[in-house]
Amino acid sequence: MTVHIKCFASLRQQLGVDAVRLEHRREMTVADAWRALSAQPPPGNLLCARNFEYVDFDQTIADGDEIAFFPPVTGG
Amino acid sequence: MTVHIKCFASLRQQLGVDAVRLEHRREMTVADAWRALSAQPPPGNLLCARNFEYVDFDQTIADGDEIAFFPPVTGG
Amino acid sequence: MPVEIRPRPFAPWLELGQYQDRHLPPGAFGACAAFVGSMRDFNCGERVHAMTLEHYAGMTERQLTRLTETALARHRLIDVLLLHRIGDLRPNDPIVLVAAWSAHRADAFAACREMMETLKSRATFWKKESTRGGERWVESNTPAFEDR
Amino acid sequence: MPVEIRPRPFAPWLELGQYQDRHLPPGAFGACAAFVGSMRDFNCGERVHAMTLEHYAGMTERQLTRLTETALARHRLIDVLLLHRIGDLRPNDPIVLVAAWSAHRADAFAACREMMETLKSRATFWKKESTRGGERWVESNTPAFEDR
Repeated sequence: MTVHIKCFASLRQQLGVDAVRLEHRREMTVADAWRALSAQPPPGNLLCARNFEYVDFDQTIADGDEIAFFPPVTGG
Repeated sequence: MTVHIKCFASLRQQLGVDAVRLEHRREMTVADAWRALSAQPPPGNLLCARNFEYVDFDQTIADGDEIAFFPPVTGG
Repeated sequence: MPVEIRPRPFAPWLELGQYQDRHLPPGAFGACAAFVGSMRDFNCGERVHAMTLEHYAGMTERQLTRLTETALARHRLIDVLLLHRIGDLRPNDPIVLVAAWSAHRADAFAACREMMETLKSRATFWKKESTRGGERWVESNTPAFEDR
Repeated sequence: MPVEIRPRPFAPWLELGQYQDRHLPPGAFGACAAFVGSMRDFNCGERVHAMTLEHYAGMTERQLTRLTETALARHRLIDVLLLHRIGDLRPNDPIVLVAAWSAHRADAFAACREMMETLKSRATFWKKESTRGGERWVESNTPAFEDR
């Protein structure tokens, strides 16, 4: 299955990853997606979204999903 | 002593009094000023001010004071 | 901290923008909370086609100035602005503008809200509405937290 | 209930007034509460001379639309307006405008405040500041009720 991963803000700069396409054979969770992206454990304040909605790390990913990782938001 | 009395809004229209000058021989309170103005007991929601500050009915009036009576305020 | 009583119609958002551009130090404020009260064409179950705002000249100015001073003392504000209409109004006419500027939003929000509540409960204005059935004095303002 | 993400500077009070004149039913609203957040030239003890606002296109729009829908569902509102800047900003540039119109003030005040708090905690924007020492990402927003 194919998963689209995006990173934003400081995380994007730290990882040097803007957007990446991940091919995976088996079912995977958001946490698995993070591990595919970085060898480091996720920062304590890391947020993630699946298809533009906030989700927890144990969420299962489906084929074609867009998964995003980002630090706390600072708009407004 | 001389006391200047003013009435506002519905009270002004009910009493038919806009501004009136009261001459009084002895010390008087705000309640006395009301009695000089009307034979009726003061309405339960009546407010009064002495020299542009909210006061209670038992406040003593001094020579030259401006006393105002009015209903609840409805600005804003 | 200008406080003004206006006998003529005014454009509150325009004046707010102009005041900010002219008088606020650029870059110093991160937050502005503002409130505008306008005349509705309906109140207490009846169509209202005109309104007169009476006030106690001399006392009103003191109350308004004091409530802005209290806001400036209680919160970390950079500036406040307060305009209030008197005289003859038509539906949709602005009645009051209250604005507060601060570095962070909590102060501006709290100050704007508190100024409006104090104004509603203390400032010596009275509304007389014209309806089909004639003129009537508005008896009381809606309470702060249950005014539906 | 327009929600817009703006890549260019805008004049929030002017737009607010124009939107109200053009889209709000005259005489229907008695209250409008509004908030404007602007870029400060000072943050975390340092002079800030420029800022870049990044966002997650696609997710931001959903979050903003949802928070206005929630406000409209939770309060008796006539309309809301939400504009948010992205891109390169200079000190004093407006960042966000949130406004809520209602018959009575309690609804407008509560909705405006709630929309701002939800926006601050959920909407996918990130600030990067330029200071003398270089660029830095803002780590977190000030909390709602203790942001001094």
